[in-house]
Amino acid sequence: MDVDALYQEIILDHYKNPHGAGLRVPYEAEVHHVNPTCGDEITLRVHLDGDRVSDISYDAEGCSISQASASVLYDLLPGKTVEEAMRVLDSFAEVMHGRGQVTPDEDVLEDGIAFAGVAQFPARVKCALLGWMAWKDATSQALAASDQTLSDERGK
Amino acid sequence: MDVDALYQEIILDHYKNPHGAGLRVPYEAEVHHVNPTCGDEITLRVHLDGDRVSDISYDAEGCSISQASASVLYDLLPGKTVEEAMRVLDSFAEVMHGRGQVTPDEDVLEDGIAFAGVAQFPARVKCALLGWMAWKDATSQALAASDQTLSDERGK
Amino acid sequence: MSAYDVEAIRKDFPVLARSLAGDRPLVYLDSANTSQKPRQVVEAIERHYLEHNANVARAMHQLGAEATEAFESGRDKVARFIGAPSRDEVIFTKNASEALNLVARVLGDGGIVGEGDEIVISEMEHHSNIVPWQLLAERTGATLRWFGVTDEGRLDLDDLESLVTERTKIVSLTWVSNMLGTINPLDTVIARAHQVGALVAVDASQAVPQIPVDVASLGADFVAFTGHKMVGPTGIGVLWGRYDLLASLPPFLGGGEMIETVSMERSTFAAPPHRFEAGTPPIAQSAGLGAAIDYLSAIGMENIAAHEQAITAYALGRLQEIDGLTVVGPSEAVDRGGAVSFTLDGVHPHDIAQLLDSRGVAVRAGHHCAKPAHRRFGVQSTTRASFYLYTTEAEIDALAEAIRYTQQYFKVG
Amino acid sequence: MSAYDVEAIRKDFPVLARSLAGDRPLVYLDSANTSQKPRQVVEAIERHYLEHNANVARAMHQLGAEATEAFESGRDKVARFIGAPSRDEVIFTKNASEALNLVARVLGDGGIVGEGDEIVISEMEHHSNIVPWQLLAERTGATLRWFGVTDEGRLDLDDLESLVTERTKIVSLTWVSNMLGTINPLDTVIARAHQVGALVAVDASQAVPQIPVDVASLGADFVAFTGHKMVGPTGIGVLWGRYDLLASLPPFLGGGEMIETVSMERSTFAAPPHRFEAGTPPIAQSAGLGAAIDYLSAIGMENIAAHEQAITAYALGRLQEIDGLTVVGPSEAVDRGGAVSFTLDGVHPHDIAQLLDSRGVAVRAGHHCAKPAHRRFGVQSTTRASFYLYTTEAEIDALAEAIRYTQQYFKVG
Ligand SMILES: Cc1ncc(COP(=O)(O)O)c(C=O)c1O
Ligand SMILES: Cc1ncc(COP(=O)(O)O)c(C=O)c1O
Repeated sequence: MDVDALYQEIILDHYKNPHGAGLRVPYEAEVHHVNPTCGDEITLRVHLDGDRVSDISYDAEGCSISQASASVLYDLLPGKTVEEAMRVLDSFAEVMHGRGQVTPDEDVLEDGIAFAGVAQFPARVKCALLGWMAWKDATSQALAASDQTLSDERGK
Repeated sequence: MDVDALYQEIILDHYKNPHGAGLRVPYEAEVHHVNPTCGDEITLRVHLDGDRVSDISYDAEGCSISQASASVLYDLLPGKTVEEAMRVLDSFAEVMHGRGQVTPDEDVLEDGIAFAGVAQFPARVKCALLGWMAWKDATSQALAASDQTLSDERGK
Repeated sequence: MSAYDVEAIRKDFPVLARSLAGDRPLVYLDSANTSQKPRQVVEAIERHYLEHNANVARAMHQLGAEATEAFESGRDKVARFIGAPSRDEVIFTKNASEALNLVARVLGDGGIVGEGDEIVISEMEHHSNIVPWQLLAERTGATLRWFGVTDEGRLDLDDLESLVTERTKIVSLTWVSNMLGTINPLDTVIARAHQVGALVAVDASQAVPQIPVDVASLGADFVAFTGHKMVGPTGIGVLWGRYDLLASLPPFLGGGEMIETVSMERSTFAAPPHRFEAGTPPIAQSAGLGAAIDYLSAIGMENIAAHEQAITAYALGRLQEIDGLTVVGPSEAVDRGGAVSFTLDGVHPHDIAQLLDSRGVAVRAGHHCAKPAHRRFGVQSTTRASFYLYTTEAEIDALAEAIRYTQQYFKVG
Repeated sequence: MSAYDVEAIRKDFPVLARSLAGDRPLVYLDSANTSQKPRQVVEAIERHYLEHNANVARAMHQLGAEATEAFESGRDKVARFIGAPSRDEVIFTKNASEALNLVARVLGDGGIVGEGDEIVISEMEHHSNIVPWQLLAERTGATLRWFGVTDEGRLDLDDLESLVTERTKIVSLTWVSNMLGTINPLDTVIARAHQVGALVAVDASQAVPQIPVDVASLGADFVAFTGHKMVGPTGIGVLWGRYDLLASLPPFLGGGEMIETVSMERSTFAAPPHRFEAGTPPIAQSAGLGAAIDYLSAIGMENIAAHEQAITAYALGRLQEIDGLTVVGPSEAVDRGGAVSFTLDGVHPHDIAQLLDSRGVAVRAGHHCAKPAHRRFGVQSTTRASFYLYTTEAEIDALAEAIRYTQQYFKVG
């Protein structure tokens, strides 16, 4: 197992200069996720604009992998529709769980392809997915809340 | 391990014709002991006459070893002082726990020496001691009760 | 049974070739108590300790990854073996008793069983499926009720409707009785319990080792069993539970591995199965249980069940030829597991077991942790012979011969 | 340390000769997480399974007697090893976490801790000595209080008198911190607790493996530890308790082996230790733990403690030479066990552990199941190197070298 496959230059760059870090308003949902194994934490907010991801803001404490992964998440998802963003997440998760056997699609994952090496380090997969799972959770909370609002409005 | 050492003729005789079986009055204490491993049970009563063992009566359900042992207990202890009887118990228990290394004293244990073979069968030692432990427990309860009566009387 | 090569199987179990005192070959007929272990299982444990030992989950180094893989692949194998819809429904405990206690504790702590509620068990349960419920009833003020047993040793379902009612919160039943050998008609009970909104726990300690089990089609809510009776190691048991149910229940024991986050003021807990696995889990034991499952699966549970059925039928026949011997439990090999308990006129079970042991035949005597079932049949104890995948007809013959010898020794029969 | 032959000891641990990815020799510095196992322990387990396997107590045959002997002699060895006044004070659990939960559960069930009572722990506890008490407090309405930790990583005893009062029913403290390495002055706390009538439980999970322990002279009421950290198997832990206290407490789990008699209406329970050991116990694990104790005793706990002390002093020296490295916990090897946690400026503990692993050095990174202690020092996680009887100075040198390599890799330091 070659650590250089894990610590790609791109990952270390994102780690040192994380994109989009910090918690911002407005947002429709905020979640706090932890990796119970190691204690890595992230607080993450989503702001949706209709069915489009408008902003993702976060405060993360953790290793280079979990930090860089949140930074890449920020680069990739805002601007996409929720459906498109979920497909990116699926593609990222597929690579992560692929044990090194799944080739990442650069058109979809952009800088995220640098995480391909993480898949060979099962203990680090959870680090790479922490921010993504938090985003998924927050987004479904935000959508549930807006459905609720819609149906409340319809009910009126 | 030779079962004939365990099932001495004397033991089988006591098993088939247990001495002193049945529950009798008067008595000062009654106890119920079980061997949780196998479920052997004995209900045993002691009747003391001052510091002398006057009667031991019992209702036992169990294997040949535990039954025969209660029968031998009945033969040995009534008529003795509690102190003498406790010494017999100690001597019996010593043989039982001796793993076959302790030679029993026939003058003290009489038919009880037939149990020497049991000591080689650790799983059966509890069977052989069941009635004896019940007697010890019942006797100390009877003594405690009479001490109580005495001190109550003195207190008056 | 041409395909079932019991002699080949026996070669995997070195202890079966042992000779005992007096140079007598071992005839091991106490598998319902604990099974013997094949070389493959012992080697898996040995290899784990000598090459891959580390703590799991929390360790991020290579050895830790190997140990985690060994431990979690045991969980995968258990899940597949019992047809669990998800590996996260498989909780490792120390034995079946802990698994049943876990259910009883969390149903009480979670407020699912409380004052005035009813718990239903049966008279043929192992103490491990009686005492946890008595303790729960005592802690909560719930009432314990139970199914009776028929003279044939079957679950008495006549009272099903009056026993399992809207007041019932949990029904906990054994699948296969360890004393009577009876296989219970769980479907009927599960259907009724679910109709009235009660949960169902199944004590499958004697079932998983000898019959193919599919928890998804069984339809119970919890299933408990134990590694050491299925050619696996001691120190590991399993509780399977429906995921959504597990996810709604509070923790059982607190400690490392079962938390999400801890502060001095309060803690939050991990998702199942980890929520119910406090502390360092049975790591090497999971590797061993995984190897046990591989071993059983290679032979095929259908084949093992067929062998068990055949050998039990043979044993019931041979034993019931003996004058003065009475089988306690179903006398025919129909809906019946491989444990046969019996009494012998004029000889106490301990003395039978002792005499049998002097002939190399290992059986169990006593109440087999099922005192109420014994009381039901008016006996304080019985002698039990129990069989498994490695049991041969020749061993049953040796048992019958040794029983006759016992009768001669004690001059009865 | 001429008499202490660490190279000879290492030969007993086959895994220490392993090479990892990239053909790097294993440098195992994660023994506070779990220790490695000598061949002697693994062979004892193997021999037990292949030659003497049977269930205990209940089995009356020769194999059963052998298995019972193996199991119960494990208990005798534990009792002697920790100076227990009686073997009946030694309860086998599945791990230290269960032992601590057992105490918490029975103190609650037995009414010793109830509403308005106070429980005292410390901020440096392992989660396994925090969560059980939080859950007990929640179940009973008792209040949880705790000792703080000084900047040096020592137990803050300034509040002793106001913290441990007539309202306190139980004080539960770690002997040796698994994160800070601190060895706590238990005598002072035990004296105060007993003065106010409180019980004392000691989490000795990190103590029993590395220092000579005599529970009789310690004077606590309960002592918990775990087999896998003392060169023994997983799946076994120990709770020692004062006999008269144990005898006054209700059972923890119900089932086989822990009963005196069972009827459907009610049950009575066996005397300690069996009252607290429901179901088939960790039989092979007791045989293995017995072998572990024989192994440690042959080397001598005094010698192991001296080695641990020396290697820790050496490690503290080597590590603190590194720029940007901060030891969290006592910086000198005084009243200190062999676990050293540290932070490194600019590199996250996971990344350190990963880089170290790539050099074959196995350490732990994270919160080490001690989140509150980390919070106390304002860190989310640390890297921990921990040592044991087989650790060499050369391994410490490899650790230091690998840390420097990590700094270069991440361009810090
Ligand atoms: C101080 C301390 N207490 C308790 C435990 C828990 O031990 P186990 O995981 O064996 O239950 C540990 C080890 O993880 C420990 O270091
Ligand atoms: C039917 C049944 N239930 C429960 C148990 C308890 O299993 P364990 O002793 O492994 O907890 C047993 C075995 O003794 C059993 O036969």
